[in-house]
Amino acid sequence: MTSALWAVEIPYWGQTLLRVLGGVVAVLLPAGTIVYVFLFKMMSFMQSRLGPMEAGPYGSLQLVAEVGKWLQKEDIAPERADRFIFRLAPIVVLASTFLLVAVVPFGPDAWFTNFETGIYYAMAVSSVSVLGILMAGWASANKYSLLGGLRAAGQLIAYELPMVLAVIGVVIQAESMNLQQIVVAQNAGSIFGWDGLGNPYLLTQFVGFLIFMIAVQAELTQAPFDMPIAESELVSGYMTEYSGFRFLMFFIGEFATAGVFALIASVLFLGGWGVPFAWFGWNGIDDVDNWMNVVGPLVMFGKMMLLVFLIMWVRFSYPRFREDQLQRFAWKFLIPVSLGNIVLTAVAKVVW
Amino acid sequence: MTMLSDRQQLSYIAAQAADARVNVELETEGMTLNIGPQHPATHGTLRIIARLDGEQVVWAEPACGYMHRGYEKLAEVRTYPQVTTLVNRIDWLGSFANEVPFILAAEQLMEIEAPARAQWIRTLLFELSRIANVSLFLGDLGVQMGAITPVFMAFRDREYVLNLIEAATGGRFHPNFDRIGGLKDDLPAGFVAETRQVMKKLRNFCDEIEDLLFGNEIFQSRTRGIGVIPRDVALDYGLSGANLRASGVDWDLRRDQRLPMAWDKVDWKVWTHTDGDSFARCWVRLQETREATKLVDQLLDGLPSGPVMAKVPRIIKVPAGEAWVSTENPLGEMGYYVVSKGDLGPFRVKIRSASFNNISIVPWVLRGVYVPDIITILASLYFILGDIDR
Amino acid sequence: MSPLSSVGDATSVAGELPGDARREQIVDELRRHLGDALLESVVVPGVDVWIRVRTDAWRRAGEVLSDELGFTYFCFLSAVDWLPSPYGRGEDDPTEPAPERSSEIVQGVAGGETRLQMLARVVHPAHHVGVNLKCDVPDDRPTVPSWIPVFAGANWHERETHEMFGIGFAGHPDLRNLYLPTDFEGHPLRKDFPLLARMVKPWPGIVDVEPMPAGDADDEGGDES
Amino acid sequence: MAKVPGLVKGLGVTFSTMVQTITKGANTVQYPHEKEAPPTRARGVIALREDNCTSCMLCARSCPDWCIYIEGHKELAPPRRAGGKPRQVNKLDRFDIDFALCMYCGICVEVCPFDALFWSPEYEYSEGRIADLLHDKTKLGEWMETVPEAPELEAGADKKGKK
Repeated sequence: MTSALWAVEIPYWGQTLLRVLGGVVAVLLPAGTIVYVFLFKMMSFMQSRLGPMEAGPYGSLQLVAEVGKWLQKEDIAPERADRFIFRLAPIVVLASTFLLVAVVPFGPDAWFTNFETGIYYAMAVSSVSVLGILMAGWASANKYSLLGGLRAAGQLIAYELPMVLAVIGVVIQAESMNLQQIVVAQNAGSIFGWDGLGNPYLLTQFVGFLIFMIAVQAELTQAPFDMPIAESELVSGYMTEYSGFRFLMFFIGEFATAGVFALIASVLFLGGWGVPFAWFGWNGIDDVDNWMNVVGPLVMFGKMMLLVFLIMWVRFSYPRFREDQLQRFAWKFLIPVSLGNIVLTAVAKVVW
Repeated sequence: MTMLSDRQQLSYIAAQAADARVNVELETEGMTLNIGPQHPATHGTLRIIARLDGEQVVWAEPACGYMHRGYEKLAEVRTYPQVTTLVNRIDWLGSFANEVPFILAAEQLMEIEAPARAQWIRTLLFELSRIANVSLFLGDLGVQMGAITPVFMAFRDREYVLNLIEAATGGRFHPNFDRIGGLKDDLPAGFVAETRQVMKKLRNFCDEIEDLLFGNEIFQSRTRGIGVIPRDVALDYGLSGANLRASGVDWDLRRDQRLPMAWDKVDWKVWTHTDGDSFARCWVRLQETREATKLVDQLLDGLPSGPVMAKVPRIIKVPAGEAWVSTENPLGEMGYYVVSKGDLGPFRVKIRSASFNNISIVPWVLRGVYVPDIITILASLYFILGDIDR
Repeated sequence: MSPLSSVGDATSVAGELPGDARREQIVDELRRHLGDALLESVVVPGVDVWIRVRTDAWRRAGEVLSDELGFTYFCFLSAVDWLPSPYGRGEDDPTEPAPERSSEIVQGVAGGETRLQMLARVVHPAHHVGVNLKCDVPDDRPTVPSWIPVFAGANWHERETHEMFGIGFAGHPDLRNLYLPTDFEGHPLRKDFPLLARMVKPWPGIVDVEPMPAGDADDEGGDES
Repeated sequence: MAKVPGLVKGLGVTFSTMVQTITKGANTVQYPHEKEAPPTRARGVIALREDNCTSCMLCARSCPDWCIYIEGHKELAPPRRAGGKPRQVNKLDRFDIDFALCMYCGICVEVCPFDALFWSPEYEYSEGRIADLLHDKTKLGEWMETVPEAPELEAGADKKGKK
């Protein structure tokens, strides 16, 4: 947030404070709404029931009740657990989400940071959560969580590769790794001259979009890939021994990461905070006028909810892969296809 | 999604099982995992002690007895009407189906036969409790493999069947409606019309589960070729019900045994499958549920009128003798060997429950499988803990 | 054994000969294979057939049935304790002296001499005919050859019968307790093992309100026990 | 139509359920606000009509769970017809059913020769303390008015009484 916005000089420490507060809001707000809208309400509707209705009108305060419940629960650590690492694990998982959101642009001037190598940073940081999960699994001295942690390690690493390769397709087409550039490229571009809809990479990079969404599903350990939290075998995988506030951190971590990955996916494939510039006659980033800084986050929120709907829809309908099928699917199918996608994009780039 | 053909999957599993045995000799320090009595995947309190090598099971053995209530001892100190209340708590999901073989055994000893209407209503309630039992299994199959939604559909549609059983007998889970010589009461008014509606709902449920679960490629890759039980091993262990029919044995007690019930008066089909793997067992159960709804429709059409209770003395003393009657319960063959010495209660009742034999094959079938497959195979064998431990 | 009405013969099902002919044929085949080891056989036309063999021919009988005669489906294996229970139905009045009960052992179908008797059932999966097999368990040394080489499924059944009746099985790999805790003494299904649930609490039906004077009590007697 | 891959059909099923729940409402009953009436034959609680009971102890004896406790004494009751000799009648002092032990099998209701016990579909009588589940004869008497009329039977039923 540049300080010129309110025509008052904000000292540097003020800016960083605003950025931190903005970051917390940008992570927790989507996480809260996702949990309420999808986990409580949409899942219940899909299962022909109404979901929580007692707490607040239509169960809207159910999340407050849940958080309150977890906060007052005792935070138990198993007796033979490696105490320090046991406590550190949820912090690491949550930290990776906050680091990830730092790079997402929400408007022409509304961004936390504007790295030149934005997407490269995002992909690197998203693999930090693997360390957190492995620490949780190993430190809680419980056979089930050990199994869960090891499965998570194998799975997350196996699915990071296709995610990165899918992103390379977008980077080639946008000729830049800076997320702001990618958004501008999508909204300012046009499809064979007709620029009524800009050029969302969803259309041209559809294969990349699918691979990215499947990889995101695996990164979040959601249904078809929820081997690490296989509740019918490993009780709840690496989170088995956690309770109270630490479990709350894992729970928020899970849904905040879903929100942030959906934000990144909407930046990469759906044109991020921008609406097609042609509608307003803009043709570059500098003549996008100021109200876009307010509308941008709302547009981002809408696109994020759409993508999280996809993730959750798949999560509530599919059974689980066995982990050797999961690995075989990643190494033998996703990675070759994403490499093929890169070749195709490169050839198309050269031709047009 | 590269789909391995069944043959490749089978050879893959066999290779894994072979080198699992090799690892034992290497004495790598495996991990003994307790899939303990308190565990989401067991229908009740079954504990499986599995010695793992990495994710693969080298040796697994269920330890049961956590739910042992000593029914055979209790049955020796109770009168006949009291034993029916005891006995419908063995397989508590299809509980009317437990009472019928015991009552038939007692009637065989007393040489009484229930009037025609009572036989038809007994068969009707028997098939209703089969639908209630197996429809829960179809939903629960999804949860065992991670899909959350099918279970809610199962419970939603099973509720209608339970309401029907409650309207007729008074109890949802423990009807206690069967008496020696007939039934306690007749059906309430409007029962027949209501049942026809519910059967339509159940058929719709079967199609939904088939679309949501059985058609799903992930589900098929998780169940095809897993836990293959060949025909002669199934017979050796005394598997029964859908587990036997899925291994290619065309045997259904409802058709192949002469019992004073109405099965031979309506036409229906026995479903079998040749693969004998987890998918075959689940598939056969799905077809059997559909067949049960058609059976109920035919039973409703041909329901004769007349009394529901034969002429039976008030205090029942079963003459001395021994009788064995077994019927095709939702879980498999459930039979009672009743020894009577002519006084108020039975002298000895041997309860042959289906899940006891179905689960005794687990040590054989779990050799060399992966940890997630333990849950898949257990889910496909479909047992109820009360049935194992009695 | 009470004669049974013709409940079965008339209707023949799935290619089954009229009941008794098929079952007679089974008994003759068995007698041909086992010779005098087959002590007694009872055929109830169209319903069931009971066969009692000598104890040492128990495994041999299983092998004959499953290999030669095709009874490959193992139904169940258990035992019966023919001693009438000294506690009755646990409904005696603790204040009065315990009522005198006969403890004379009377075996059931197909006779037998000893108190404990093995009971097993195997079925022919194609003809759908079952055979109940019995053999006496000698009182002094209650062991019986194990059926595991014949039917692999007998493993659990024998473990359960061992812990419930105390019958040893020669050749059984691991006769651990199946249901009961490992340090449980006594064999619950024996009739002389008290059912504690009915010992701890007096029977509410004992409170003796003498029956009404003859008159409006219309059933035979309210005080049967 | 072409064989829709199972994965997509599965999504279709969950989506259509969601649409149905939103449009036609869910299958669940919001218990404290709406209540589902149990069928007339539901075995909720046992009601006792005291004057029918002659404390003949048949129900207490045939209860498998031993949860019916009866105590009575003998009394002289006025003669039915004028001038007749006074009748000896069993007066009921205590008739308790311990619903913590009872398994709702219904043998007592069925075996009672004087039709003193009835089933009522009432089910909301849970207690804080388990000891309060021991209903005495006044409480059992209160349940009497919740006992519904016997439902008329299905068409083919045999009308002229069962036995």
